[in-house]
Amino acid sequence: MKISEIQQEVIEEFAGLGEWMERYNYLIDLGKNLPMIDQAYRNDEYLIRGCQSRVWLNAELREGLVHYTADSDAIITKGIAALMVRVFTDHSPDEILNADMSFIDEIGLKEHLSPTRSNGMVSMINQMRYYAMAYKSKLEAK
Amino acid sequence: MKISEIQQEVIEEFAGLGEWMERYNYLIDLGKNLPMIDQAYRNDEYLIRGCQSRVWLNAELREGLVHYTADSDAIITKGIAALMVRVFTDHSPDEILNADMSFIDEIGLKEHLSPTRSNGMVSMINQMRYYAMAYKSKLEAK
Amino acid sequence: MNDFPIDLIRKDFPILDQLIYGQPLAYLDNGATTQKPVRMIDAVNKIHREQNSSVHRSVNYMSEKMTEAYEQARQTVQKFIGAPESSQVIFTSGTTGSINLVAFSMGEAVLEPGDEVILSTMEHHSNIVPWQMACERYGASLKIIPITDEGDLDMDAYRNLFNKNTRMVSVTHVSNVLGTINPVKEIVRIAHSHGVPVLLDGAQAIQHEPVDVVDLDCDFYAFSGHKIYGPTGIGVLYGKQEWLDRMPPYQGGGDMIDRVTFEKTTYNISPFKFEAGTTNFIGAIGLAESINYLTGIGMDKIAGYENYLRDYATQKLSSISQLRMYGTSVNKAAIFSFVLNGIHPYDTGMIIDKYGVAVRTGTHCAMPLMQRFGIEGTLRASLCFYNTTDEVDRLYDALNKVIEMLA
Amino acid sequence: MNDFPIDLIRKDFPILDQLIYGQPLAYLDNGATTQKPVRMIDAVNKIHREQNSSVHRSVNYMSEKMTEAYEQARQTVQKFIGAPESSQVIFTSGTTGSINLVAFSMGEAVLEPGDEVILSTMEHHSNIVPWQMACERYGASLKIIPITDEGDLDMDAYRNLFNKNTRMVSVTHVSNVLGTINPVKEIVRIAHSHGVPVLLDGAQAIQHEPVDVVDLDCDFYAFSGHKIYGPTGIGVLYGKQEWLDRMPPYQGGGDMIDRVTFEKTTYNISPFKFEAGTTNFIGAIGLAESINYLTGIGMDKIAGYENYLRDYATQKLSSISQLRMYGTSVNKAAIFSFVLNGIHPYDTGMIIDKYGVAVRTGTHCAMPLMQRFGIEGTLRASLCFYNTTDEVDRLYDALNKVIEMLA
Ligand SMILES: Cc1ncc(COP(=O)(O)O)c(C=O)c1O
Ligand SMILES: Cc1ncc(COP(=O)(O)O)c(C=O)c1O
Repeated sequence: MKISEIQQEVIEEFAGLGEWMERYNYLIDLGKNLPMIDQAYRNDEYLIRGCQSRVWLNAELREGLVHYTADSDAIITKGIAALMVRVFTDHSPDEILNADMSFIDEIGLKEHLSPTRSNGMVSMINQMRYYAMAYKSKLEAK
Repeated sequence: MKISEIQQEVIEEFAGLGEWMERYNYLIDLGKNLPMIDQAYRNDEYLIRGCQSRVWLNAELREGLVHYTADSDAIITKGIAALMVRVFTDHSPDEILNADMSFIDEIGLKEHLSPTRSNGMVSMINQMRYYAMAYKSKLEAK
Repeated sequence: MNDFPIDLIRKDFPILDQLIYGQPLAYLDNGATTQKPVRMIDAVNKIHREQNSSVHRSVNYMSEKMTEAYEQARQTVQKFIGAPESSQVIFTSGTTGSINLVAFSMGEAVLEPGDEVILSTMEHHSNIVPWQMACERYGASLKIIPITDEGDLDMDAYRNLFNKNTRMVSVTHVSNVLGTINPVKEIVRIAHSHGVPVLLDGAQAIQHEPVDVVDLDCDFYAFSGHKIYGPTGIGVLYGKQEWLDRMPPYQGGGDMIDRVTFEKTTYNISPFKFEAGTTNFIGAIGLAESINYLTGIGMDKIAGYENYLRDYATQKLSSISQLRMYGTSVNKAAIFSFVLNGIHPYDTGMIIDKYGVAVRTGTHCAMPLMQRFGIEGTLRASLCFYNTTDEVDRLYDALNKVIEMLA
Repeated sequence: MNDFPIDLIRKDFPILDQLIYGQPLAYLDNGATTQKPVRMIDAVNKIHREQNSSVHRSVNYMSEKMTEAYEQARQTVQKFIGAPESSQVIFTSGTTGSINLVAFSMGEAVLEPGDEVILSTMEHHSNIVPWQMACERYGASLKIIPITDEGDLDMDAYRNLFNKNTRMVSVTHVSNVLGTINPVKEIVRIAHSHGVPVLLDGAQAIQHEPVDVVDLDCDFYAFSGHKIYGPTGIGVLYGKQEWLDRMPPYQGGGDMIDRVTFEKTTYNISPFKFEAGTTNFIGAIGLAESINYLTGIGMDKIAGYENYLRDYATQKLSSISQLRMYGTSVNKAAIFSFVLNGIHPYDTGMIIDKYGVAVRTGTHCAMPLMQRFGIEGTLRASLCFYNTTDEVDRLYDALNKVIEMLA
């Protein structure tokens, strides 16, 4: 599936949810089911700067596609991380870099993207994009 | 004449004056007639801190009374200085230190006594009092 | 506490009457910043509309009036904290600005290689980093007063930290995390017995109880306007005259000088020596209005009501068995830091926000204190005199909802 | 200038419509501080009444909104001055705060014994004293660009001041006394040809003409909120990213850190590294509103009208034969410093005040410039876009009255 298709899927899932309580419960469930990051990456090197809750992110290149794993010590943050991983993982660097971000707004999580430092989602998405850029240049250097 | 009597005299003179223009003209005349400070005292040592116009003040003890002379490079300031000298000069330190200051308010010069640094009248009056204090303790030490 | 006119008081703070996500706001984040009484709001508005003009600098009517109001504000602060002279009240940009001023200028005046500065484990970063920077500049080092599990300073350890190299003590009056009200008078007494000056960080104290700097005998006292119901960008530093005279200026600029030549500059006297450039004079006048508002109510009455709130909230929160409280001193302000077992404070904060309960989560700019307790952060509810027992109940209910959702 | 809607504009500044000693106010002291448009006044009022909450620190709804507004204000400033990134816009307490920051942190980063800093004869004390203090700390010294009798920088002399020890140039964009608009682009070009960074003091420039920091290519640009129709207690420092990365922080406190332990503290990235403690976030948002108001009119339109006023006033004032003008550059803003022959500026100022004409007298925080001209002070009328030719006429008439009274 293309990123845009997964985004559409996510938007439809959220459309079926009621007010914030249901959304949060949904995220909490996602968080609980997120395949945790390898313990080896759960350290300061993989920690994302600027989050009040700690978020760890790793990315590997697998056959030309970027494979993300993530984790957090806060469950709602972890749920959001799970959502981002689901949308972006296992796609080409180019597709990731060109992806439209408006779905975040549409599913009512925009507040989590405000440029505050207590909230690390912006940093997490930026970090995902940095990885994609890094792997893109690596691929092109070949 | 006692200080309080001179103050009363000054108040009456000012009562006869109209709006600010007449008051300023009166001060300007006073300034012009102020017997200038001895050139020897017109230097930084006798300069009063915190005036936008420069004000020099000297005081001498003459037979138990404090004799003030003053000068300024701005004419209105010089007029006000002349007024203060007229009120306070040649009185005993005690009388100067106990003098009531409300006459300044009554003659409409209160704005010149605001605690701003562009205006040195407060500093001048304080300096006159410091001299009085100094001479008082000198007299008492005898 | 039926004699505290809480309903009337809430009317003085227009911001309190609003809905957040459809729920009435319960603003319990007063440790971060406080709300503004109409009296101060209107004063600032009036200056902007009718009175604004530069202070100290011009000869015109408006400027004279503005200067008068600014110096009047200084006297209001002077009276409020019991400072002997208004020249001892310096307007700064906030507590952080005040402490940086002292750390820099006292650093220049007294710190030498090998010297020591005493802080405590419960300090806010604003009372740590400036001293670290000063110590680094002069080759001095920090000594830290440890705290007990309840969150009290270990006073015996404090006494033992002094030696012939001790040059300064800088501690908080009230902890912004634990709520502990420190025995500051005793702290000062001990320091003075070693000839060492003391700065008290009053950021969390000045708004909660009557403060008298002469009675405390502290050498410096610092606080922020925005935490005492005043504007942002304004703060106060009180200092003993002897130190203010000895300290070199911190910032250079207009108004702090006596005479400037390119070869040599001589400085003005205090407070002007420490107020370089155009100060936040409108902020200072706003702050004075907030103080006038508080003294109108009475700081003792405010303290009394806040203690009542503190007792109510202590009892209510301690009935939640999953709640672990940090800061259980018997001398405590209405500041509550806690964690719900197994639940990240950030999750808790996000959820109770949806119930209209505004708090703060994280390290509260006190990372060394977090390390002391081995935690990453807490949730902090900080109450003040416009809060109600009803709002405490709403916090309690919201926390129970969180436990339902996440435990 | 019939196309400049001066009547409408004056309505945006409620303070202008008042009587002083029974005379309509002619506020010609804009170099000291400027008046506030309703748009900014109402924005501050609204925050105080409805929105105030701490920025960057709390997880609650109000705090998120406030932080958004604060960071939005940063972007407004960024766009206004053409800064590449918002991280290059640092909120300070004012021009004085901005310059002290650079003098301290660049001092730490680059100054060593024997180094030199270039200033000019026409600098404001706020752009002299911080450098003197830094030079003293590091054993460096000042080199001064002389000026011509007209009040222009001597550019040949400037070129000759550089040597291998030159580390910094700091000059004003527009002189607060003479009105001279300095050739700052050329100044920067020359300094850069020697590898030396340049700070421009924009306190008197930013409100008068469009400024683009990328076009100027300056390394730092500093200005004050209160001089650009904004609140007091807020200022801006723009810096090139490479310098902001190299410079150590200036003040220590909350928000400027990454991690704090008593052993070692690591710092946050710019702009936060330089914004210690709770900033004047309400002031910053107010400043952004003033900027939005100005861009709504158009800075080029404002400059055009102010140039028209400048020409009118120049012609009018030069027709007074007893008037000696200081600052007669062909590149000049609407700032007029002068002395009436044989009359002390203070007397002049006091008398015209009674006619409702508000100006400033004295040294204007530029004593070295006064020494250059061998005078004790001047009277300064500083005009801006809400002033009128009518007000210039009133100044002219009042000066003639002074001459009548005192000459
Ligand atoms: C050229 C110049 N630089 C610096 C300053 C200092 O600005 P502030 O007092 O707002 O810090 C001023 C104004 O007083 C000025 O005119
Ligand atoms: C104890 C304490 N000290 C210092 C500060 C810093 O105050 P400000 O950020 O207003 O400078 C705070 C508040 O954040 C505090 O709670």
